[in-house]
Amino acid sequence: MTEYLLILLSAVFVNNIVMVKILGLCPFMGVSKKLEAAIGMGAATTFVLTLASGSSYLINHYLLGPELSYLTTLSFIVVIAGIVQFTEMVVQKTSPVLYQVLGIYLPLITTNCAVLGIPLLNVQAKHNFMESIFFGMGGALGFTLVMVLFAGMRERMEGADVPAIFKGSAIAMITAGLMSLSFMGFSGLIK
Amino acid sequence: MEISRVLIDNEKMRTLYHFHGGIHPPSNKSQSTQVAIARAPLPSRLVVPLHQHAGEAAKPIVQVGDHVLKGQLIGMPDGFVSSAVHAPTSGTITAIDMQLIAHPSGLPNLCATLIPDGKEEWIPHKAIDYRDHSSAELQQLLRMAGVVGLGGAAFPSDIKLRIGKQKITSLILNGAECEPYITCDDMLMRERAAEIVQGAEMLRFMLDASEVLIGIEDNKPEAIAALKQAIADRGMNHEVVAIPTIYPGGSAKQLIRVLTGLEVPSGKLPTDIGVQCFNVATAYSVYRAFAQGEPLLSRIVTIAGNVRQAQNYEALIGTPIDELIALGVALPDTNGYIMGGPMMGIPLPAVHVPVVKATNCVIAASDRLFPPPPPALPCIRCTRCVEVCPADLQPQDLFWFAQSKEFGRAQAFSLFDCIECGACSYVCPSHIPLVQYYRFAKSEIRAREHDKQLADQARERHEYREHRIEREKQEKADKLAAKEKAAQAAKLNSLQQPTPQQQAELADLEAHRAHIRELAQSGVEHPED
Amino acid sequence: MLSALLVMAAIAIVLGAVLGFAAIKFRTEGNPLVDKIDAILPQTQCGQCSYPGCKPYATAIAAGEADINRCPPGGEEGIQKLADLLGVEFKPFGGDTAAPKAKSVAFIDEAICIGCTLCIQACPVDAIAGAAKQMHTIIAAECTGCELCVAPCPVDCISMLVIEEKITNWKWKYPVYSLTTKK
Amino acid sequence: MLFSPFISKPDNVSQIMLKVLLALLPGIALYVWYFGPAILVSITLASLTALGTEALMLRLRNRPIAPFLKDNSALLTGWLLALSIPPLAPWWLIVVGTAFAIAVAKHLYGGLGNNLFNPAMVGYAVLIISFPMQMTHWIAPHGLGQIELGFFDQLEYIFLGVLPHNATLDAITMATPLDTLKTHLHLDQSVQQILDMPIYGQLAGHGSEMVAWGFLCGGLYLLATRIISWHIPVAYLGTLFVIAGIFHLLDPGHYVAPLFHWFSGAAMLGAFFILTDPVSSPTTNKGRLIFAAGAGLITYLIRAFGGFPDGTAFATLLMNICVPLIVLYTQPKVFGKKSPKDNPVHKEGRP
Repeated sequence: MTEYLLILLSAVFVNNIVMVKILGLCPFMGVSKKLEAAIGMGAATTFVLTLASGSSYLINHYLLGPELSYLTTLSFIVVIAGIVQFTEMVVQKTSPVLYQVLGIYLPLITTNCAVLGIPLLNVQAKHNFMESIFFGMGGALGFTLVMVLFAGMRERMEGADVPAIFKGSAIAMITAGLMSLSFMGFSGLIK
Repeated sequence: MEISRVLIDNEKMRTLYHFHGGIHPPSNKSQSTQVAIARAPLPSRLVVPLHQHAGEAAKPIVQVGDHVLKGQLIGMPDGFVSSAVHAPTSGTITAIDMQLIAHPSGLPNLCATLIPDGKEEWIPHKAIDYRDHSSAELQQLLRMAGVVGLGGAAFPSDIKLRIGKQKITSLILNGAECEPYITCDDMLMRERAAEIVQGAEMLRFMLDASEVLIGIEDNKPEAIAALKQAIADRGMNHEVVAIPTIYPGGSAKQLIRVLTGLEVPSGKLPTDIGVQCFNVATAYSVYRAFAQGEPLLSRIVTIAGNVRQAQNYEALIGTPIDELIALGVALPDTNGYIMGGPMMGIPLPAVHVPVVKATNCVIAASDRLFPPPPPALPCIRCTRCVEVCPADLQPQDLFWFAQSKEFGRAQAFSLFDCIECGACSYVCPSHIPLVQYYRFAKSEIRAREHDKQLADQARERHEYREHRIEREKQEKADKLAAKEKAAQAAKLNSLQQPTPQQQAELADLEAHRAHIRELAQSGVEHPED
Repeated sequence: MLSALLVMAAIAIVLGAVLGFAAIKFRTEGNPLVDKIDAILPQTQCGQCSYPGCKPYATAIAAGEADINRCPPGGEEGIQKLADLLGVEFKPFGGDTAAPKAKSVAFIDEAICIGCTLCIQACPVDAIAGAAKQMHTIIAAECTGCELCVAPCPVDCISMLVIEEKITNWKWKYPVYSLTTKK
Repeated sequence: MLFSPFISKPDNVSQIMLKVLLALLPGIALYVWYFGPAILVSITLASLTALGTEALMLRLRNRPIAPFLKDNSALLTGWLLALSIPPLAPWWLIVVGTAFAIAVAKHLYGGLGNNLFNPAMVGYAVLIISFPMQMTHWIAPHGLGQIELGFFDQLEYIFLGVLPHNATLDAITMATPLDTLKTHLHLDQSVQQILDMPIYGQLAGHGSEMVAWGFLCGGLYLLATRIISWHIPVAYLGTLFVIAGIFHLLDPGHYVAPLFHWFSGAAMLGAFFILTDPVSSPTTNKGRLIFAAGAGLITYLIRAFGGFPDGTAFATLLMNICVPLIVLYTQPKVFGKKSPKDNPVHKEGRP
C-alpha cells in the first residue's frame, strides 16, 4: 500500500505532470481563467485519465502484448478519444453550465498530451495494473491541483496592474514558470 | 464577546457586547459644548428642498407668490416612503425651482424659496394626546409632520414605526454620536432631556416595545446624567446605558449589537430581530409633533471646525448655511465646508446651500484641520482595514475588486454589507480613498441592476409585441378566411361570431392598449432606483 | 497484420457500443446558450447589429455566425460579458458597427406631430402611445433609445434627447486621484 | 475638496517598511560579528540593484518613480535576498538575483502590492537552481575557517574572483550547518556524532544560531509594533517544532531536535520577515495559520527528505501559490450573517 501511496504522492507533487514534466499545458493555460472552470476541467481530466490509465494497461497487457507494441500509441489515442467523447456527453447532460464554460477544451482533452503521456509513461515504467491506476490518478490529481491553484492566482491577477504587454497569457505563462520553479523544491523528496 | 457590565440605577446590571473593529479618532467635541444651544436668527431667505428624506420627493403644493404661514404644508408626501415638507416660518414663496443642495453630486434639486415676513405667524395647530390614538393614526400624523430620522440618513420615521405583526422587544434611542466634532445630540440631551424621554415613551407606545434603552457613549457624562434625571423625575423605567466610546458605535447596527448582543441579519431590518432604533433628536421631534402639534421645522446644527466660536444652533430647515457659519465666524484660512462629521460627511458644493433635516453638523475645513492626504500608494494588503472594519468585511479585497471593476466579485465579498463608516480609509497606510471605491462600486452595481430591470421589461414588451403582431396577422388571415366562408355561406345567411377564445384575446389586447395610454398620461418620469 | 486489424476492430466495436449507449442515455436537447446571451444584450431591439432584434442576434452568436462586438448599446462592458460567457477574447468595436453613444430617449415634438402612427408601428417595445390623427407621446420610462422611430417620421418631429444626469440617476465616479494621475 | 473620510492616521507604507528594515538590523549586526563584513557588501549591492531595477521598471511602466523608491519595499526585497545567499558569492550573483526578483516577480505583476510571489524568494529560487555551485560559498564563522580573509581580500574575491595566493576556496568557505547535517547523515553518521563537530554551537550552527536569535529579536519588535500579526510566525515555528519533534522522538539518531530547525537556515528570517510579507501572504487570520503551517510542513519535508539543504524559500513560494485559494476559503463571518458559509463567496458561481 505504501508503494501505491508513494506513486500517488510522487505523481501529484514531485513529478507533477504540468509543473515538472511540462505536459498538458494547453488546458492548463486555456481553462484556468476561472476557478469553477478549472475545477470542472480537473474533475473531467481526472475521470478520463484514471479510466484511460486502467484501460490502456489492459489493452497493452492483454490485447497488444510485445508483438503488437507498435500499435500502442494508436490504440491509446483511440481509447482516450472514446472516453473523452463519453465524458463530454455526460458533462453536457449533467452540467450544461460547466459544458459551456469548458467549451472547446472538453473535447480537446483527447489531444491533451498529459492524457496520452501518462498511459505511455505507465508502459515505459512497466507499472502493473494498480500502479498504472494510481499513477494515472496521481497525475490527474496533480493536474487538477496545479490547475485550481493557478486559476486562483489568475483570478486574483485580474485586478493587478500588470503592464499592458504582459496582460493575459504572457503573465500567465510567467506565473506558470514561477510555479514550476517552486515545484522544483520538491525534487529529491521521493525518488 | 461580552465585554463589560455597567451599573444602571445602582441595582440592575446590563451586559454590553462588543462589535469587531472600530477606531478612536480625536473627538474634537469639547469646542462646541462650552456654550448652550442658541437660536439662530431668522435668515434673510429660506430654501426648502422638497427632497430632504430617503425615498420619494415631496410634491410641491404651493405656488410661487403664495403667502404661507409657519408650519404650513408646502410639500405633500408622494409615494410609500416619503415625508412632508413645511414652511419653516411665515412669508412668501418666491420660487419653486432647481437649487444647489447639499449632495455629493453637486447637482441641483427642486426647492421652494421662501422670503420670511418676520412675523413667525403660525398656522393653527394643536397638541394631541398620543394615548387616544392608534399607532396607525400616529404614523400618519408623523408622516404629515415631516418627521424623519435626524441622525443623518433622514429615513421617514412613520415607515420605521410600521412594524406589522413583529413584536418589538427593545426600542433603542441612539445618543451615541460617535463622529468627531458633532455635538448636536449631546447638547440636545443635556438641555432637553425631558422632551426626549417623553418622545421615547411615545415611540415605545407606538411600537409597543417592552423596554427602552438609551445608548450614549461614555464621553458624554452630562447628557447621561441629564437623561437619567429626566427619567427619574417622571418615574419611567427607560434605561440609559453608557457605552464605550468607539467609532462607529453610533451606527444603528453596531449600537444594537453593543446593547443587545444581536446582529441585524444582512439585508434585513432591525425589526426582524425585535429591535427598533431611533435617534434621540428624532424622539425629540416626535414629542414636538404630538405634544405641541408642531411639524419638523428646525433642528440643532453644530457649527464647528475652523471657526472662532464653535457652537450649536437651533436653525430653521432651509437656512442658508453661510448665514449659520457667519454666526461662528469662519477663520480666514477656511477652504471648504463639510456637512456631517469628518468620517462620513459630505463636502458642500457651495456654502449657501440650505440646512436640511439631515444636517447635524457643518464643519469649516482648512488644511490645518484636514490636511490633504498624500498621494495614494498601492494596497499592500496589510489588513489594518480588516482589523478596524465594524462589519467584519475584507476591505482590501473589496477595494481590489472595485478598482478593477470586478463588481460581481465585490458583491460576492459582501460589498453591500459595508456601512461606509470610513474606518478603513482612516487607518490605511497607503492612503487609498477606500470608501470612495466602495461608493463607486455600489452605485455602479445599482445602476446596472436598474438597467437590467429595464432591459428585462423591454424584452417582455418586445416579445409581447411580436406575439401581438403575430396574432394580428393570424386574426387578419382568419377574418379573410371567415369572409370567404361567409360569402360561401351567404346563401345560408349565417355569420359566425368570433369564438369565445378570440373574444378573450381581443379584450386582452384592448386592456394592454389602455394600459399604454394610461402610462403615457401618467407622465414620463424616470422611476427612481 | 491480421491480428493488428482484429485488435483495432475489437477496440472500435467496444468503444462504438459504449458511445452509442451514452448517446441515448445522455441525450440533450435545445441550446440554453441563446437565452444566456440574450440576457446580456441590452434589449434595445435597435437592430444596429444588423439582426432584427436582440434575440436573433443572440441566436446568431450562439450559432457562431455573428461576432460579439456588434452591439453598440451594450457598450464595451457588454462585449466583455459576452467574451466571459463564451470564453473568447474581448474584441473592441470596429468595422461596420457604430460606436456606442450616450444613452438617450426619443422625444416627439407634439406641435409638429401629425398623428400618422408610423412611429408607433416602428417602436419595437410599444413605448409610443397615441392613435391615428392624434398626437403621439413617448413613454420615456419604456423607451430604449433605439432610434427606430426617428427615420419613419414623415415630418421629422422625433428627436433623440440624451438622458441628463440628475440627482436621481447620479452615480459615484471612479476615484481619480490614484497615484498614476496625481498632480 | 475630496470626499469623506477627511481625516486619517499619520501612518504610511514607507514607515512600515522602514521599521521592517530596522528590525533586520540586530540579525545583520550579529552576522557581521560572527562572519565578517562581507554580508554588508552583499546588502549594499542588493540595495543598489534593487533601487536601480525598481527605478528602471517604474520608468518603463510609466509610473512615478520618486514615491515608489521612497516606499522602501525594493530595499527590503534586496536585503532579504542578500541575507539568504552566501556573502562570498560573486558580485553578479546578488545583482542577477535582485534584478530578477524586482523586475520579474514584482514589476511584471504590477509592482508594489500586486505580486503573487515573494520577490526575494523568487530571486533565491532562481539563483539556487541556476547557479547551485556559487550558492555554496558560505563563509566560515570566526575561528572555524582554516584561513580568514581580511575585508579587502573578501572584496577582491567577491568582485574579481581572486583569492590570496595561500588560500583556496575550500579553506575559506564551508557548508552550512543544515547542509553538513544532511551530507553526514547520508554517510550514516548519527545526529549526536554530527552535532559534535566544531561548526555546531549550542542549538544549531555556531554563529548562525546567534544570527537567528538576532532575527528573532527583530521579529518580536515587529510583533510588538503590530506590523505583523502573531499568526504566521507562531504557526510556522509551531508546525516546524511539532513535526521535527515527532520525528526526533521517533528516531533521535537520525532526526535533529526541533530547536535545531528553529535556529538554522532561514527559519527565523522566514517566520518573521519572509512569510509575513503582507502582499504575498493571506489576509485572513485563519488563512495565515494554514499558510504558515503548510510552509512549516514543506520546510521540514525538504530539509529532512528533499534535495535542498533548506526549504524555507521553496516552502514560501509553494504556499504563495495557494494564497488566493486559502483566502477564498477562509473568509470570516460577515456582520449580520450567520456563518462564513453564508457569504455569497461560497455560493455564487461555484459548482
